Amino acid sequence: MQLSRDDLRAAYQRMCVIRNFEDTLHEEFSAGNIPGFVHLYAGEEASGVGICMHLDDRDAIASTHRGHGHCIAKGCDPKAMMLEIYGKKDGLCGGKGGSMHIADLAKGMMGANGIVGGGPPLICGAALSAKYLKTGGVAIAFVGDGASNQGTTFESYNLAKVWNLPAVFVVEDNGYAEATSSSYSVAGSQVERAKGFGMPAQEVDGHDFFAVWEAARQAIDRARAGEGPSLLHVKLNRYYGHFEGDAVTYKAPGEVDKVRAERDALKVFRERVMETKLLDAGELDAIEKESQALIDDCLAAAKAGEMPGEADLLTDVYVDYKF
Amino acid sequence: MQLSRDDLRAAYQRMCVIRNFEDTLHEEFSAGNIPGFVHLYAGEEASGVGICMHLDDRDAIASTHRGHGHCIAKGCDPKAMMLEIYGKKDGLCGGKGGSMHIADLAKGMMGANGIVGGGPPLICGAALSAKYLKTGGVAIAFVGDGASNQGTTFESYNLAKVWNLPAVFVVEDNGYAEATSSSYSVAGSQVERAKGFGMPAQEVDGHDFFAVWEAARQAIDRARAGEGPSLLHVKLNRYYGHFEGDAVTYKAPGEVDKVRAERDALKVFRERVMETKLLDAGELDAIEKESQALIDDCLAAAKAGEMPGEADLLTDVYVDYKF
Amino acid sequence: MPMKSYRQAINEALRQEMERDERVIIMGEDIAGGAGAPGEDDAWGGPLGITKGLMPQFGRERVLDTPITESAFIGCAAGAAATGLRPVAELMFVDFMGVCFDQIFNQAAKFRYMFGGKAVTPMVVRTMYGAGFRAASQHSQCLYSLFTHIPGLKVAVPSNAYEAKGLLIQSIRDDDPVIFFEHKVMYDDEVDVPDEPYAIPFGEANVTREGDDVTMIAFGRMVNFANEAADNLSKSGVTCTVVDPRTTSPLDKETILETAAETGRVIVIDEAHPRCNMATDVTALICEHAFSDLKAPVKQITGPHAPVPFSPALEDLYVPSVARIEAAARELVGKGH
Amino acid sequence: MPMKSYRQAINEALRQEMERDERVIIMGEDIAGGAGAPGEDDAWGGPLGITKGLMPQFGRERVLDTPITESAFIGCAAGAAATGLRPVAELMFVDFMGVCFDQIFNQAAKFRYMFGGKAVTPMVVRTMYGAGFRAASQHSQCLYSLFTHIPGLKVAVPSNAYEAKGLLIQSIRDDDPVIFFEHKVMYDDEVDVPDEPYAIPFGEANVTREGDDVTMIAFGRMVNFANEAADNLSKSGVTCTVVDPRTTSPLDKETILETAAETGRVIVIDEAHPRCNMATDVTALICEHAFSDLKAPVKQITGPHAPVPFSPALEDLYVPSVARIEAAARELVGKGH
Ligand SMILES: Cc1ncc(C[n+]2csc(CCOP(=O)(O)OP(=O)(O)O)c2C)c(N)n1
Ligand SMILES: Cc1ncc(C[n+]2csc(CCOP(=O)(O)OP(=O)(O)O)c2C)c(N)n1
Ligand SMILES: [Mg+2]
Ligand SMILES: [Mg+2]
Repeated sequence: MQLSRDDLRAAYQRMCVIRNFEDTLHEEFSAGNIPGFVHLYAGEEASGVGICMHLDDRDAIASTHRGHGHCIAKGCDPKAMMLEIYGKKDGLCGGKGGSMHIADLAKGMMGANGIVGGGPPLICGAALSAKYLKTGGVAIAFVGDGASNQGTTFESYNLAKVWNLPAVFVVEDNGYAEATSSSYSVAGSQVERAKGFGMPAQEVDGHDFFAVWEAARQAIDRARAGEGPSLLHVKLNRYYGHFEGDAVTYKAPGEVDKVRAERDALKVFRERVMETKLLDAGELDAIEKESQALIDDCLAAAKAGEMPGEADLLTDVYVDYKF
Repeated sequence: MQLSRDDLRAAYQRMCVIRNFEDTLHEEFSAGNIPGFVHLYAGEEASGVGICMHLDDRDAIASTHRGHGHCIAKGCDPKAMMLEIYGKKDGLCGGKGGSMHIADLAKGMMGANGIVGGGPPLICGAALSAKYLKTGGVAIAFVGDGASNQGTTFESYNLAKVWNLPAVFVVEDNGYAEATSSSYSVAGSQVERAKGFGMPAQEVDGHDFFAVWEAARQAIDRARAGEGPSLLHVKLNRYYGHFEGDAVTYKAPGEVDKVRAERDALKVFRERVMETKLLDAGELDAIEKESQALIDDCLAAAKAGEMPGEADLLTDVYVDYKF
Repeated sequence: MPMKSYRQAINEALRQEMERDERVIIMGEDIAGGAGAPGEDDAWGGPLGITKGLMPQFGRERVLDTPITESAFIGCAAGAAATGLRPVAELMFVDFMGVCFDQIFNQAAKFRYMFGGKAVTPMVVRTMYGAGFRAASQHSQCLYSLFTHIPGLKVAVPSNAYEAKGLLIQSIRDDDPVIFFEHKVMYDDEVDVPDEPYAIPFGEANVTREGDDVTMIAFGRMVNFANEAADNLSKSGVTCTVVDPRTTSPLDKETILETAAETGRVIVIDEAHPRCNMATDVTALICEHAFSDLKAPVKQITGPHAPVPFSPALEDLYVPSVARIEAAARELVGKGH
Repeated sequence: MPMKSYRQAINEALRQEMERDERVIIMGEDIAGGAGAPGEDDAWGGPLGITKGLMPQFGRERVLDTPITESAFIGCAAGAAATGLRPVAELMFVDFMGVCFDQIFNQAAKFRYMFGGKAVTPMVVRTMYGAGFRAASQHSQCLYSLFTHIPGLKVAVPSNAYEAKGLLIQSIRDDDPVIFFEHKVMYDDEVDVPDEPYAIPFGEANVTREGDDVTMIAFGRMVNFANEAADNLSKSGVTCTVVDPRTTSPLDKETILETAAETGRVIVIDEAHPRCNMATDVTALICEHAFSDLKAPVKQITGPHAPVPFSPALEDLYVPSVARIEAAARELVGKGH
């Protein structure tokens, strides 16, 4: 299977939207316009997009606290997401979830998650549904390097393998869990751990959309073919703090700047498709402009949106309940 | 380091005591003389004894629901244990714990455990104490093949390695977790899983005391030398049901009889030491007799012992508490 | 009507719902038993044989034996429920909640609210609770108050086989996550149970005795203790109303407040530890909303603030007894105006 | 006396106890921060900087950054406590209890009883709770009632910086497992806090206001709301007694019952969800043991039976307010005989 020019346009468009979305939130948070905990995905775009390019609405993903990029990659509406992050009534979750709980089950987006390691068990469930209902769907759990040490994650590896579920575990290793280096917190290696459970696994350069896309294709095809779960260890970098407000003093001076300059996922993609003459500068510039315009529009809508009120406080707790 | 004749006598004595203890409980349970859940260690003696021979009171072990053998191997008083299993006031835990919660902290026996996977985190703590207080002690977590799938177990592997703790994880794989075969429930392999966390690991024949003893020596010496945790995958068989009352229909007809006949840990030991002329039949027979006599005595004491009463019900909840 | 045990009633409810709806699947440790083993298949049906016979009828596709991995399989049930199935997961003993509570209370229970009403999570967690089995501190707890505290969960505590069948069928048909509490010492207790499927609605208490002197509100196994106490008391002319709320969440406040008001003398009986439990919950409800009708202080009868002991001698002292309930009732009728 | 923030008071308590006793160690995720990283060490001191500065003073041997592995490190703390250390583990948010509760409630809490009184487990779990931080459903819960239900645990809920220092020092010196609840929105709130170490005994309530008309019993952050309400009410001639129990387990029943009896009109204020919480616990206590002194029904003010919403507009409606407390008090003084 090959990437068409349309695929490439779509991929670049999604990566740009994520980048603009996160850059905008970064400014907005610094300006004091957003409350709560906000974890940005900027720098990691090639992973979410490279993987979700292979998915459609019958496929499910479980995300993390750093979920905006996964949501956009899986097809959630950026405007409804932005409204949600501003706590507005017309947000994707009516303002009740916020950044850490954005979800859109109709799109197979099973939620960002405030609990590190919360997603993998859920993805075993989505994979079980797909297998039992024979939808042909697959289910993908995104976990960070930190989450890769949580017991729920290991249990899910084992259960997915024991039941031969159509699941893929994607360890997005940005080198840090909060202020802790994965070189400290992760004993052994992600690939060896997966092999300990009898799962195929491979390491991938998360700055290279094409590498992620190809590795994901193999893992997802394998799952769809009924050949069981596997793991991708995607190495990448986050550009901003763990959450907004983090001064990031634990990283080396210039550590992020160097990555931005030399291995930025969007730049790498842009150069590659221009070299190979698949897309030209004009097309790429146009996508970047559209994307920025889209996000400006989302932001305006989010700021203008109305807040939920008293009538919304106690709804949606149950489908029905005799209070 | 070599096993002296005294060591061999002590080893055989402990294995016989465990076997007699468990055989006696099996009869007593069948006769309706013991209440609750009782999980017997018969058949697995070479593991507990082969490992605990290397330990003294500064060393800690965490056991499982199948804890009698570990307790005896670690030096707990069989009479106080038997009294406990009968719920008597003079039991090792005053009758409050019973078979699933026998413990003797003074002997470094941190408790049987009713929670599968409950022990490994505790053993990280005992190992941390030993390391921090520089006692030279090591800490051993026993887990079954079933417990090897519990998240708490994996987390403990990682934490022990990250902190380079003097710990050893012993997976006692008797092929079954209740009525479920480990060939179904355990994806991958115990040794590969350990390697996934960067831990040395090896598989051992749990019917062969000498093989267990030697493998344990290496793992425990490594831990004492500050070289960190490792794992032993001990393959063995349980002779009775998962708990007393289990009809064991899930095993193949004759499966256990064959092991008893061909690979019984006590028989294998006895033959080996006689072949190599380390102990003679007379010595071994004497040990067997003493052991049976000891257990008969324990049983009589347990039956004669008095029950705890009202005054004991609410004590020992706290060190002190303003009710 | 045929007599059936609590065990049979639960098995029948599962079987009938699985026959009715293909989306109903069940999972847990050895709920069939024999997975991967050379001997008999369906060897266990759970440690106490509750699910025996379901795997042969429905196959391993719908009756899933799990590894010992509560976080993964309870979370799996939640994820499957959110994506079109109606899983019934067995948490063998509620005492094991400590290794999987997150998937229940932060995931399944909160999906609907966090996601703005877009999630539906029709899962059931069947679990064993209660003392009296000589199972010691880690296999004898009640703990339903912990689940009752959590918005988004429903909690059923059936008091006999009839209640168990009807409440389990409702639990499976319910579109919200339900925690279903089975008392381990009641599995052999028999009452009349209809063969055909029936659902008992949540939040509708059952008044099992009617009297004028004392109102007893009890949960699960304690309902039977209250009934026995009421029957004994009636012989000496003290008549009691006994209320079985059936579900702790939702709670039938109306029936509790009405029956409390009728006698003005109330005893709440809860096998659980005394702090922040259902006895305090119901007592507080009555004292805030039926205060003026009370003729005497509400009396709480619960287990002690101590773990459950192993020794039969101690455990028999530990569990609230019929005698304690009778004595409290006699004391109460003497009290007040 | 110097003014110190809740944050500083907690940091100071930890530092002074670590200076006093070598066996005191602390562990948690990024409680120092920077482990294995190329940049600044002690980069965080926890996500909100509570433990900042301790690692440089005591070193990584006593200030242990953990992987994200709550079951392993909380269990590790329990095991270390049972073998001679006095660990203080940080469970960053109490909402994360679902991945590690077993090691707290089945292991640490039950060792002593299960082992017949032979175990001593001097561990502390420090944890953040409460709404108001725009942290949404999985980072805003109270949940102390769940720990209060468990025999073997002690539970401290400090209401300000002074209380926090004294109660944390007592928690560390205490020989039983203690769960120490820190309200995340109070870290910057300052009051007078002595420089020298002091311990506030458990189970001894603090009466922060004395009055004749209404008794308010509140927990943690809500104590400050009750004080403010009482001060406002006094301007219009309604005087209130405010009680801060300080610990929910043990609970100072005497002071609660005495102060309830004195006014006969009681409001219990608990930020938590309404079911099986501390409001029901205290209300039930009063209604069973101070019934005849009550002039009106006990009023409970709590958060709703719903997860905590993210939207600031909703969260502000969610948390009990000073205004609600005042209104309830005014209503109560009108009521009864
Ligand atoms: C169970 C649990 N423990 C701790 C936290 C606090 N926490 C939130 S994000 C995070 C770090 C996660 O690191 P990683 O998995 O590498 O993801 P990243 O932030 O790097 O994308 C931590 C410790 C949590 N939310 N849940
Ligand atoms: C957390 C938890 N889950 C389930 C159980 C029920 N249970 C008790 S023993 C057991 C099987 C354990 O198998 P294994 O670890 O292989 O030990 P074995 O019994 O073979 O010695 C199970 C499922 C439990 N006690 N705790
Ligand atoms: Mg990371
Ligand atoms: Mg086994």
